[in-house]
Amino acid sequence: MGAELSRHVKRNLVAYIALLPMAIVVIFAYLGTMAWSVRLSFSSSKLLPRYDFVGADQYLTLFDTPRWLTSLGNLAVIAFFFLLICFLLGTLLAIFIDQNVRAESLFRTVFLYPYAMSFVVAGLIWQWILNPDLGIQHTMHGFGFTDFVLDWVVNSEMVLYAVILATVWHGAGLVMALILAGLRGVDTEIWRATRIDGIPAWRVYVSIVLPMLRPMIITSLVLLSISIVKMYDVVVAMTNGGPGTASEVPAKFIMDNLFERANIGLATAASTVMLVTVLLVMAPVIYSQYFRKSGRAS
Amino acid sequence: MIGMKQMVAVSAIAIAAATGVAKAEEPLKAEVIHWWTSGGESAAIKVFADAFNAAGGEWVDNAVAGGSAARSAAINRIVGGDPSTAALFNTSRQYHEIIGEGLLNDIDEVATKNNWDKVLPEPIAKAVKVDGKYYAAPVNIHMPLWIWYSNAALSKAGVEKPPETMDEFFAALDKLKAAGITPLALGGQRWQENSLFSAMLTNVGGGELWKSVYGDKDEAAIRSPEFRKVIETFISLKPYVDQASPGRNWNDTTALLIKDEAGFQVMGDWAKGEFKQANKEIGKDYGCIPGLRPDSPYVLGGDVFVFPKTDDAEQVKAQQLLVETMTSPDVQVKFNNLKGSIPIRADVDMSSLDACAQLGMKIMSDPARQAPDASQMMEESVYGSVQDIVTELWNTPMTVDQAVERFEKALKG
Amino acid sequence: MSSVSLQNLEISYGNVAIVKSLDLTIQDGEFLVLLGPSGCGKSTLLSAIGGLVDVSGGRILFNDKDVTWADPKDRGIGMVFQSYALYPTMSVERNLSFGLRIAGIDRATIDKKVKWAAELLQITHLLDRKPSALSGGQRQRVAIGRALVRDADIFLFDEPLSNLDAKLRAELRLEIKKLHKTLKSTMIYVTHDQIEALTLADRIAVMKDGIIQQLDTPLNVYNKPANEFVGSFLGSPAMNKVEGQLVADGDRLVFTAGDFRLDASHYPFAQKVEGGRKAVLGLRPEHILPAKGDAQAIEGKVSLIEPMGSSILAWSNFDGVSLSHLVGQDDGCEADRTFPVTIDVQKASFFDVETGWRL
Amino acid sequence: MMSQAKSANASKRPLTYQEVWGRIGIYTFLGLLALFFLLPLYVMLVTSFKSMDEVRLGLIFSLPQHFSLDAWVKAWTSACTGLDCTGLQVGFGNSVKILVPSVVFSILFGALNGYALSFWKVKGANVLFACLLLGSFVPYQVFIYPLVRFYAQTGIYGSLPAIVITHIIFGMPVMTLLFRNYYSGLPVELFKAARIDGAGFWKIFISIVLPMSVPIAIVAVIMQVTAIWNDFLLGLVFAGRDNLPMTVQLNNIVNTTTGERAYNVNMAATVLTSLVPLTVYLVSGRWFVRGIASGAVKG
Repeated sequence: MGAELSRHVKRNLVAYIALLPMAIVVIFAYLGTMAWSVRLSFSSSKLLPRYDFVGADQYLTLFDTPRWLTSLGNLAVIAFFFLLICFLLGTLLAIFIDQNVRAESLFRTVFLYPYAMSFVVAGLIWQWILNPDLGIQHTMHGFGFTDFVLDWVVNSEMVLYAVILATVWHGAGLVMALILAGLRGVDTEIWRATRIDGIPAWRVYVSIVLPMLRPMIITSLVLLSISIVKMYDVVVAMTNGGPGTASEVPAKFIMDNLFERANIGLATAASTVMLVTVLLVMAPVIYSQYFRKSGRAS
Repeated sequence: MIGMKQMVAVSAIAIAAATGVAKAEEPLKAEVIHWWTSGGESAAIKVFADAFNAAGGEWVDNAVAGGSAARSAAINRIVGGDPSTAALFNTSRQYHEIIGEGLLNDIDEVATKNNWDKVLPEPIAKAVKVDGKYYAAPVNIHMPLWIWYSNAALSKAGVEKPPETMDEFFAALDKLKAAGITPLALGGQRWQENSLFSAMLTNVGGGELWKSVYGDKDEAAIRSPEFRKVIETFISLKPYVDQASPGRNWNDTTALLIKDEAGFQVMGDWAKGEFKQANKEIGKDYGCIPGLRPDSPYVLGGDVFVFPKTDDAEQVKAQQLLVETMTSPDVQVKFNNLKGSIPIRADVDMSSLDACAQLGMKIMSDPARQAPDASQMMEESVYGSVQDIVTELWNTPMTVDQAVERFEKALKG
Repeated sequence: MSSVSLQNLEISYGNVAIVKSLDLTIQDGEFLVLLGPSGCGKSTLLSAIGGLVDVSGGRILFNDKDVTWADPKDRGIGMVFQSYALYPTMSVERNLSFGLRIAGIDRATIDKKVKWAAELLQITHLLDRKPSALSGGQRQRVAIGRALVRDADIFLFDEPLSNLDAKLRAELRLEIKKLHKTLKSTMIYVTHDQIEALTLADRIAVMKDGIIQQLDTPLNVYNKPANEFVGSFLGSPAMNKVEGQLVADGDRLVFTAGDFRLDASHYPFAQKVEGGRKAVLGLRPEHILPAKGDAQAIEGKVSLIEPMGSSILAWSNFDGVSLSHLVGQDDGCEADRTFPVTIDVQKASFFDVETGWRL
Repeated sequence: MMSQAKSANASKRPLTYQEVWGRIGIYTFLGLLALFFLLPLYVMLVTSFKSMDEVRLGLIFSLPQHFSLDAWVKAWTSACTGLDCTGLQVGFGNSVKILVPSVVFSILFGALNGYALSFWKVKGANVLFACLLLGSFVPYQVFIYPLVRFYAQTGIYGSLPAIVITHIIFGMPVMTLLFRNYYSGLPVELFKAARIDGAGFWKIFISIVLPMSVPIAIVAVIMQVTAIWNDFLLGLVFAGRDNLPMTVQLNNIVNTTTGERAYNVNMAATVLTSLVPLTVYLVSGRWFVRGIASGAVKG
């Protein structure tokens, strides 16, 4: 076996060398920093890393911190609605654009351009538009509709939906592009077959076409999920976590504790919790989507 | 890049060696990281830059908007081994751990020479002195808990004179509310809500409670009826705040006073800058209340510069020149006039200061009324938890009992 | 030119053995066809010969030289793929010359070779085109040309005609046969199409589950299948199979299945067979002939006829056994009538019930 | 597709009542949503053309009464960051300086990794790739401190190489995923044919695989240009004082919380900063969809 392995390596030596940068990045930049961060979560580090050992203290503190629990709850709500709305809206847009509409490229550009803007811009501008003193509410009051209320950004109950609105605006275009690309790849014979069978169009989409677009859907969900877990800039720009702690998110909790509050121990404990959560949720998805099929021969 | 840097360094040495004395005449370069990016702040820091340049230095400005962004940039560069010459911090414990790691140069030499032990107010000296050595140069004193009011708004609501006690304050709030004016302008951001709470703690609870709760973290004080009263008073302010408060920036909030749309705002003395910019005059258009009891404590906040460790003699020289120029009396007056704060030393000519600043200087001259800012009395992580409690207290229906319990947990933690 | 020898070859992906301890020697200049159903390991074996798949055991020898671990480019092979595998971003000319350019051959030689191959395959007029502008047949010619210019000693064909329509397939098949005649190189050709195998091969290796079932000339493979699998895999229309028993009737052996009886005494048994042995009778439709007044004729009742152009395939019942057989258009075979036939037992096959091997 | 078949019929015969309403429904839906999507851009643009006097009126949806380019000029040439009042133009140059090598190298590495992963057998490569993908879910913040220490030790902290390397690291998961999926859609026979033609690892990559990667490379360019250009945090931490990207200056202009907010300048600065990725989208939007359709996400 040993000889065989070395022969295998020898034959594919260049490939091994070519993958070296990736291996280095994975081992040092990703695994290394993750391990480092897990290690620090068991220390009493404040502003600078300390390498003592305090057991699970930071975790106990973490789950005794109302703001962290709020953050987790908020993330769940955001994740659910953001994924759902982004996906539904993006898919509907793609389907409608695919109906041979005029000015298709114009519509496509309009729905996709927010993705080119940064999250900071998305947060700032929507904060402005939804601000009751400046934006839509103010304008409606100016027109005489003084009972009109649109106070999402200042209302603890609704602020999460304001964040979701801004992120949907930012991300729905990407879903549209992915699904549209998928629709363009659907075999025309399928459409002919369903017309012969007399199946209504909506039924064809729901039961036949969308299941065929599974890879596109998974990819868009993966990309959206990445932005959810990392969601930080948009919240900072839009609400800075407020009112109160109503729109706090985990990445912001980590960031605040890492820099503003000089609490590396707690921050790394929080990021370890996020890491494990992501691992539990995403590992099966990534595995089934990208690794289930056995590798190809070469 | 590394190669380039070395090349430059090598050639610099070569040139220096060749020209001999040339190096001595080179200006002392000092790169300063700070977050003072607005118009007024820029004008203020320009005073430092000009003074430093005039003293033979070369000020290299590195402004990063946002205090925490600027501070983390500074810290990253310190641990990255590529520190700036100086970096701005708040007068707090933010930098104490870096001192512990031996990453800052002390400035004892300049401090001793200038007799800082005598000149500086005690809370400030305490904040910048660690293990008997000065590690940071304070450049200003901000009192973060001033109560500002709009004259026009008050008179419109029939408030005869600015309140001097809590009772009068509430009476004024009620009148304003009845007159359809927003009684209390508050920017619903964590730190602003926290300023309001601190103002209640100092004005309802008084200086002793301030020090025993935030400073000593005394359990009895936290559980005392006095502290409960502070919390109750804070909660009772909610109805006086307008609906659009959450997330509003402090300066947009001050603008409500400027436009006479609101009566009061609790804000640091930097708010003067906003009034000034809007051509409003102290006394005529607006006024400042330092406290709502005769012995209300004067909370001393402010900003300091720290000087990262370096072995480069030129840099050390530059650092000392920075301290020297920034804390000199003339520069102090000029700078603080623009910054809205008051000088760190009492031995300056106060005549050019505005009325509020002069009032502040007068109160501060009584050591009994001097009080350290909350951030100087606890670690940032603890202070962060306290701020979280305050913001939740303001924005959720938390009971007083729950609040007391959480304060105790956070402070004793 | 080169001979190829595979010794005790094993190929596996992970824990799955694709090819199991395989021995095969291909003579210099021989045209060998690897025939088998999809998934039998024939393409993998071809890739291994080409050096594109690592073997997990055994040796590969070219002209007695061990090339088991040699790089594909050092083996002196040319390969043609089912999907053509033309480089889509290069013109035909560059597709043909790519290997030569890598080998650092001078321009003049490259041009000469490309010209030669292009003329041989009649694709000279296509040299400037991109593969996307070619028809399927043209693409496959280019793919063959790419193998040609390399001066290969051994040509590997991996189902090269499977993506073409029937007419083109026949045309290119002939072309490949001519090519082999001209070049006299060793050719190894993988296919699942028995017509290609039978028409092209010097020898056919029939594979199943990574094991060579039979290695012989096309005629022998067709007429004397080594086992039930080979017998039924080759031949269209398919071979009839009847399960029954060989019983001794005096000194003769007779195959019986219910009422059906067939005298097997003239069958060339490969081994001594005792009476009472269970066996499968394999009978190709063309070996059941219309009886022309023979005494040995048996009568069957025709249930269904399928006209096949030159002849007719009839399905008849002989004493409870249903067999398909070929009849001429003028033999007067009609459904629901009886029809007499004779069975040539010398051309039949008997297989062991258990192992499937030829008796 | 169905729609095409539909419209082909439509051109021959008049639309039925139902179809007319269907078309109206489609255009109404798309039109309303287009308005929703355009609203922020509209607000940004009209605000940026207003004077401060007009901004103070607080009518963010109204058209500018006096069309003015002052805010744009100010944002570009004289908006201040501390004492440095040179506008966004310096940051623009820095951003370009960071963008070009970061995009080029991150895409090259993505392509190389994808190629090696899908055509070559390298033991353990899939495990590495899985780790890389999972790593993309970890908030950046976790990486910053150790990376600072690492760069400090190698002596490149606060330099152009540091920020470029950082972008390569953080771009690697998605880029590798993109190219790997695209390449698994290519016929493996191509690769085999090239091997027989004597091409080695690099020759196949450069002569055959890279020229075939144009559709997916466009997708990659769009995604990376957007991500890298819009980055603020990494640029601030790693780029060093002399290379601070435009977004840092935008932050300085927009996030200064003292003094009156010059919303018109802020909006002009925001639009200016978004101009590069926006242009990339406008120019290559159609290829984006096409590129994705070409198999980028076949999984």
